[in-house]
Amino acid sequence: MAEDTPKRLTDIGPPHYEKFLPPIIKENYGKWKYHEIPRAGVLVHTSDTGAKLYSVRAGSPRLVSTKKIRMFSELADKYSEGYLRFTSRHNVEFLLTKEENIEPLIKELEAMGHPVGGTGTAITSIVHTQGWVHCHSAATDASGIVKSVMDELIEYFKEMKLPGKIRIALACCLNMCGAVHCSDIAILGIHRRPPKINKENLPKMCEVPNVVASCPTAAIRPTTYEGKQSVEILEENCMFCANCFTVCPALPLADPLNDGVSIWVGGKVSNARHEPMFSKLAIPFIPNNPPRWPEVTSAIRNIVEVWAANARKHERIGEWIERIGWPKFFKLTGIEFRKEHIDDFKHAGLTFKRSVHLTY
Amino acid sequence: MAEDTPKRLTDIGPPHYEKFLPPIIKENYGKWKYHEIPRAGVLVHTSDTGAKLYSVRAGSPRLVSTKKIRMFSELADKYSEGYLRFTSRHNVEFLLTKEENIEPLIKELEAMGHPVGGTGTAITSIVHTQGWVHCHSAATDASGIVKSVMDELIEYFKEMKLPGKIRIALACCLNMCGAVHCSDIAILGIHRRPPKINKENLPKMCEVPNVVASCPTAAIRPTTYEGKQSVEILEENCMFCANCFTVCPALPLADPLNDGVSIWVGGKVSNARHEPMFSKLAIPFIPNNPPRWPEVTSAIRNIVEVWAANARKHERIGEWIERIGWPKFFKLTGIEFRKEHIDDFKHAGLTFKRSVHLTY
Amino acid sequence: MAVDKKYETPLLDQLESGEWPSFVKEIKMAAANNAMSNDLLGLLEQSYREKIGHWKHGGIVGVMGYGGGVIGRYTDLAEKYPDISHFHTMRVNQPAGWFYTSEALRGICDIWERHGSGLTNMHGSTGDIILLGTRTEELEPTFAELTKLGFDLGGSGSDVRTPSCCCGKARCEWACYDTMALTYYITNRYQDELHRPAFPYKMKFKMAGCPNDCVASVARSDISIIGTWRDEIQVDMEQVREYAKNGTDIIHEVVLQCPGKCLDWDGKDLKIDNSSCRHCMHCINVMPKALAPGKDRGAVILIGSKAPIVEGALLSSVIFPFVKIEEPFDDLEFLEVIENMWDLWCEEGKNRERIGEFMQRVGLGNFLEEVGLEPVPEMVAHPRENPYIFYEEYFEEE
Amino acid sequence: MAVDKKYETPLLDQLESGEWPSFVKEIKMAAANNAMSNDLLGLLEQSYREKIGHWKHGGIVGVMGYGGGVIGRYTDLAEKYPDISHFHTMRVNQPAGWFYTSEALRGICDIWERHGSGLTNMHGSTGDIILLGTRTEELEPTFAELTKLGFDLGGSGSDVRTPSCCCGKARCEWACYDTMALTYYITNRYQDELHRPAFPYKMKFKMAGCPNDCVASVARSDISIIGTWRDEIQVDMEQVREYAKNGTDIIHEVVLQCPGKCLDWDGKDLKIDNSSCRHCMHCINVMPKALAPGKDRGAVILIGSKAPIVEGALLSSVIFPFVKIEEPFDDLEFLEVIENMWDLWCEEGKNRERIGEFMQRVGLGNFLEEVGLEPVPEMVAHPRENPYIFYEEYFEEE
Ligand code: SRM
Ligand code: SRM
Ligand code: SRM
Ligand code: SRM
Ligand code: SF4
Ligand code: SF4
Ligand code: SF4
Ligand code: SF4
Ligand code: SF4
Ligand code: SF4
Ligand code: SF4
Ligand code: SF4
Repeated sequence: MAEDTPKRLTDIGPPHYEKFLPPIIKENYGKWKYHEIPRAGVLVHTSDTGAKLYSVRAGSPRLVSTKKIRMFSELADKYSEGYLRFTSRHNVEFLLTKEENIEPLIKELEAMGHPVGGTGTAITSIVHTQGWVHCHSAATDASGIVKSVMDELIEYFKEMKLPGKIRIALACCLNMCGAVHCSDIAILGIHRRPPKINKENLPKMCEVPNVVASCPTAAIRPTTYEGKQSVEILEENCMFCANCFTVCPALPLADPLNDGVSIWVGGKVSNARHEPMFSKLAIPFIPNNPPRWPEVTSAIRNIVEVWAANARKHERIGEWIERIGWPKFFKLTGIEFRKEHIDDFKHAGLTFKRSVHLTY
Repeated sequence: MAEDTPKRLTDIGPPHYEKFLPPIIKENYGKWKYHEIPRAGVLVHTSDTGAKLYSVRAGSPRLVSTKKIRMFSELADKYSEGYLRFTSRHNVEFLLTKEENIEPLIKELEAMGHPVGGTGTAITSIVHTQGWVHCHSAATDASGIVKSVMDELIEYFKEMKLPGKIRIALACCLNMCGAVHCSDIAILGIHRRPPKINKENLPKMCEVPNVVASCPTAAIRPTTYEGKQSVEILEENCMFCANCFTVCPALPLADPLNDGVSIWVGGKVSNARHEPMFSKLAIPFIPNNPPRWPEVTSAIRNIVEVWAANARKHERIGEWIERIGWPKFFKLTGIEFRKEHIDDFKHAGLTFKRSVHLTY
Repeated sequence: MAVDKKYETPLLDQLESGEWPSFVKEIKMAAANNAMSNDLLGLLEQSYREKIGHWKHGGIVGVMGYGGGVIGRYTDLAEKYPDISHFHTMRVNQPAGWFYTSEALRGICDIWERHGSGLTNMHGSTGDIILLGTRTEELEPTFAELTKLGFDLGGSGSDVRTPSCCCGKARCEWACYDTMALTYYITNRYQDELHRPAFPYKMKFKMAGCPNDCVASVARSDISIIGTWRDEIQVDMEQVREYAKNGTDIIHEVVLQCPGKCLDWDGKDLKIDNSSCRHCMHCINVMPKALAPGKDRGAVILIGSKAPIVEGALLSSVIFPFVKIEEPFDDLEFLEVIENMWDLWCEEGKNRERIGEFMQRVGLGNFLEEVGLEPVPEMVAHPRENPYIFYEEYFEEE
Repeated sequence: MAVDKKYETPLLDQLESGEWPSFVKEIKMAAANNAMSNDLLGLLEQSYREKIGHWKHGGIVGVMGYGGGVIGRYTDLAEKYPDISHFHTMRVNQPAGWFYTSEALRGICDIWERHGSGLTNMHGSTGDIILLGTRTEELEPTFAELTKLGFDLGGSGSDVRTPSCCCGKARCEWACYDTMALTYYITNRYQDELHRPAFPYKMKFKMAGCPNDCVASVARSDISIIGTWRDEIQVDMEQVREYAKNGTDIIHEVVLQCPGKCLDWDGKDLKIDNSSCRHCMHCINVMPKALAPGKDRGAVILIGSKAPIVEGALLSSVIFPFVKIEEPFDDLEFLEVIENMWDLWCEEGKNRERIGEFMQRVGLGNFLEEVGLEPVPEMVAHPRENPYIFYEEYFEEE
């Protein structure tokens, strides 16, 4: 092979993480002894060796330009010997060895529009998805709601004044790429109308048996259209999940008038105290109202604040509701309980109240 | 109508209970203030008026002859002005107004072979069913096992020395007339072989569509036999529930070699502390071994005693296991965990361990 | 009349020893004078030897005009045990709370010694007096004598089953409503439904005076009526301190075991956050002299419990979170709703589908709509976890 | 190269105000020099106006020899926004734990400014570096440059998805095994499965160092590996007292919140019944200076979590209650078992059936048998409640 046609590299896997670890981490890898959180957004990890690592966490919109990444890089060069990381919830963290760098770094970050916080009992970033920015399946936008909600809750990001951890997530359709099914508060994009059948394209684009099989409620039946295999939809059996659309582009559900979001509460992932829990339906439907979705932001503020005022220390939303009971949750938040709240899917019976453990 | 053909009475309903209440109860109806249990088998209820009612509870086999009922009646005449009752668990209770009658009554009852006890944290009678005495569906006998188990546990009936309430029940087939599905310990008769098809009689005795519909696992398919509608059974789909037999006498499952009992634990009915719970499988199978089912009695004694030694005060079996975890239950009792314990029915997935809340 | 025939029963004889009262002795007691019981003894010994039952499915037998109350039974060994070729059970509706006078009991014994096996169950697990075993031709005369004595038959088949209840106000300080009065009322209100099966399947009522549920109503009745209160637990603080002094470890036995986490004890005062009390009864159970249910009492109405066949066992679930149960019972609104449910179930229920299964099949939300009840959060343990919502409302282009 | 075209974006502009960093500003920053980002801005404003997305299902696009790593995307308004007629995403496998040097980041920026939109997600919710939007013809050159820099693509489609993990031993005192090392190892062991989709559906791995599960592995990975310990919680009693002195209400904040009810505090000593500790982390979380996981550390292996489509959401469930995770990772037995599971799933799984759904469909008991695992009680929350047991053993007449 000639020198100038480089060998095409494949299957090299990701770079080894060690290349990116600051020396203090390499030296104290596995030796951390305890941590403290002197203020929102700052973690201090102390090692068995006495070494101290200061992590400064700043909010990020996750959708970041290369320009912003370069700006973060510069800050890292200036304050943390070029080392930084991102968290599992998409915040950016600078890994400092010098305590005196904390304050100036925070100043610069805030000046850049990146508030510092999100640790401990603060509200941290909202895990979210693509929305109208990139996905064909979205029933709502992702980034716009997230921005609006975080603006609304910013004080809780910057201060640690809540009773316990609270994790918010958003997914723009039932595929739930944001894995919102186990969040303290989940925002979920939903459709409310059945797919519209693109009769011309369906036979070309989709495998009818796959389409029929994709429907969890057996709402889709095979039929023929102008001599070609097609499908028909029993509208009253459809619950708008869009799984058929995922396997067949000729079955779009998006409907500007009827798409919107639902709000879910009480999920968690950690094993702390209570086992992981799924989120449960709180508000069945709020219409899309871009650019700032004010009904969504105020609904979420309400839930956060009712919880904050009533929960015991460390009690996450789901644990709090489990203690006080769902009737009380609806009463305190003023949310209306409706037929939609009552499960009617596979394990529905298990969600009925099968005891007299009631509060009045 | 002639005088001597009495009018045929129907729909008169039960006699009014007031006719059978002792005067002390009529006077203090709804006025009881508190109760005490001075010894096993004796309840003292004190009224707002200061009146005291002494109830003496004795064990009963439930299957009683009219002769025994006459003997009880005589005792009632002698000690409780002719008033007595039976409990929801089939014990007999004498309703005394004179404290000094308690001891002589107990003596006579015990001499008659009816031990006094079963209150508070004692083990009370085993709710049970017909078995081989009267039912066509039985996979085991009822009265014989109950007698054997109660003989084995008699000390716990006569004394209140357990940590909390414990309720044992028996049903001789999956119809569960003993409602064993919510008992601390349940003994359940089971078959392990599919129905044998009585080909001659089936067309005469049974409606094929009903039979097919009766099977929860769709193991039954219509077929024809000598030109008549009949059924066939996919043996590998059958889980021996006998529901087909209930609707069709031509499908018996009883099999002396393979019938027996299973043992279930951890159910409860009361709302005290924990909501009501279903019983869960502890021992999948013990062969019938009449007349005294020694493997069953010793298995139950073992469970009772391991619970007694390890539970906290008031903790029922299900609550205790919930605290210590099922792995510990199997370890402490020495019961083997097997494939049969793993649910594979409708909501099976919900019984998988979906967290790391494990004990080691 | 003494019985001559005599069976060897070496296996059953082993069940005569031991301290627990022996059913074998009972059968033998009856068998001394009763040919049916004697043949039962022989048959049962054979079952013990062979490890298999010897009863056949019952045909439909009963008393005139009734569809329920008798369980037909025949042995498959009629030649060998001719006296139990028929061995039908009569279910006699017990008095509410199972209270008796010796006189009433003797009346029943008299009848049953003349017309049946002389064997009974006191009581069946639904609650009836079970008269165990007689011939078809004895049913009508037995019935005539029973009704003369003031007793009627109970339910069987696809009808209202004999309602039963805990002793309630008759002998318990915690009864939040009058279980026996309500049971008597309901049994009489539904005499027709009880005696003449017209439902898709059986329909059981059980009344418990408080959340301790001493009749297991939540586990085994299509309609469970369980007493409760909605104001504050009544506290006699002196008596609480008395319990503490006498050795009750209030922190570990009570506070730490309260499911609502609503108790606190500082060694002097018991604090109760009644607003999150779940009405579980535990604290009251442990200290009956000190605590009592509140004064605003009533009941929770739940429906749908049953044994596992076919869809798996169910516990009853809440449909009325709180109702007052006061005379006149004729005005009780929840009974009307229950009657609506029956209409719906009769129309749309499948054969052998209990109301709990039916409700699950049509969906609780739809079920409520059909019977005219508003959904309230007390009806669910928690709202749905899955996003599969059948939205019924939507906007249309103008 | 500066972009001339300019869109009015009155709606999006409203999202530039407020304290939270604005994604609109990010798009505008990129749009200043990038025609793709600029067209994205126009398209997005239109979506905001119309309340509907404008993306079409992606066809299959990718780099040579790989089946995953690229999400094809096209707008349905290509005439109006020609620069995003193609707008494919490249998923780049992040370094374990998301640690970077500024140098490495700049390398990625350089590449993406030349070949793509200049927009990214740091990171995607599976964990990848998301390079958001480019044309088909740019895929191969971008890939070549990325690999030269030492980066490879991540997963998409029915393959092993990019594994991710919490920062573990790098920055956390509670890591019970080396999450980053294991993630690196697994990612490399399964390069082929990651790049060449051959499964019935996607297959995600997530590694969390302790039960706090800071990567939500239990909720969103087919294979969840969660650190834990099996000996005693390490206690520094002096530090416990220190917390108490400094205001931690140990009874209410710790003892009463322990799910195993295994703690007791008398004001001086914290008693722990380690035998019923559930390893929930709560007491340790509240008092990190005083308590720590034990010394005999390892992990629980769980499988099967996923989002709701089609059968409802699942959390992962235990298949190995405890394994040691120690080098050499080549010897890790549980990975072999996972490979057996894959074989079984590939053979018998339906198209688009995740392994969690598959396991439920065939039954956990059968599944274990097929992959050669013994059933242990740690695998279930509780044994079955229904009596519908498929007994496989029975006696036969001799
Ligand atoms: C940096 C990060 C891991 C990473 O590798 O990126 C991380 C880091 C820490 N987590 Fe976490 N957690 C991180 C995501 C999570 C997640 C995942 C998620 O939210 O999607 C969870 C599960 C959330 C859930 O249950 O829904 C999580 C549940 C916890 C918990 C359990 C809290 C609880 O009460 O349920 C703790 C313990 C605590 O904080 O007391 C914890 C504790 C910690 C500690 C204190 C661990 C330590 O000693 O270093 C770290 C600082 C926490 C803080 O922010 O106060 N971390 N932590 C993640 C930061 C996300 C962010 O930017 O906000
Ligand atoms: C007589 C009877 C009602 C009747 O009308 O027949 C009755 C009577 C009382 N029950 Fe009961 N219960 C009776 C069956 C039940 C049942 C039903 C059953 O077992 O099938 C239950 C539900 C059992 C379950 O949960 O599985 C029941 C759960 C309770 C409880 C809750 C205990 C718990 O911790 O779960 C109490 C409270 C207590 O004992 O502290 C209670 C308390 C009481 C009290 C103390 C009520 C009172 O103040 O009078 C009575 C004496 C109890 C005793 O035996 O110590 N009773 N009790 C029943 C006696 C049955 C027997 O012969 O043994
Ligand atoms: C006599 C009694 C058992 C006992 O020894 O106490 C009994 C006996 C029978 N029951 Fe039962 N059930 C009896 C209480 C129950 C209970 C408990 C209760 O009512 O509290 C249950 C569980 C609760 C429930 O209703 O679900 C019960 C659930 C069943 C079932 C299953 C029903 C279901 O929906 O799953 C069947 C099967 C059927 O209905 O075909 C059944 C069927 C039967 C039959 C009629 C057998 C049959 O398939 O035809 C039994 C007649 C036995 C015989 O030869 O005498 N029996 N049966 C109980 C009635 C006595 C009484 O009237 O007081
Ligand atoms: C990019 C990303 C969202 C994001 O903004 O972060 C994403 C985007 C898409 N996901 Fe996802 N998923 C992403 C993480 C997830 C997660 C979370 C996770 O991995 O931790 C989940 C939930 C967990 C799970 O796997 O169940 C998730 C569950 C789905 C599903 C539902 C799968 C299911 O079994 O229920 C689908 C539908 C499908 O596979 O056809 C889906 C499908 C899609 C597709 C490919 C749309 C489709 O139907 O073809 C989306 C492409 C959007 C686009 O245009 O770029 N995505 N998806 C995430 C991947 C980034 C990365 O590689 O780092
Ligand atoms: S949640 Fe739905 S709409 Fe949003 S990125 Fe995932 S697949 Fe697309
Ligand atoms: S949207 Fe869901 S429920 Fe409706 S037809 Fe499509 S797959 Fe079926
Ligand atoms: S449990 Fe079964 S065998 Fe026993 S009495 Fe009831 S129906 Fe008959
Ligand atoms: S016993 Fe049960 S599972 Fe077996 S064939 Fe009969 S109805 Fe079906
Ligand atoms: S249910 Fe309640 S009211 Fe009725 S007897 Fe039991 S404890 Fe008393
Ligand atoms: S009744 Fe139960 S829930 Fe209410 S305070 Fe007492 S123990 Fe707590
Ligand atoms: S999962 Fe545990 S080990 Fe990993 S970062 Fe979170 S707290 Fe630390
Ligand atoms: S780790 Fe959790 S379960 Fe274990 S002692 Fe601490 S709080 Fe209790």
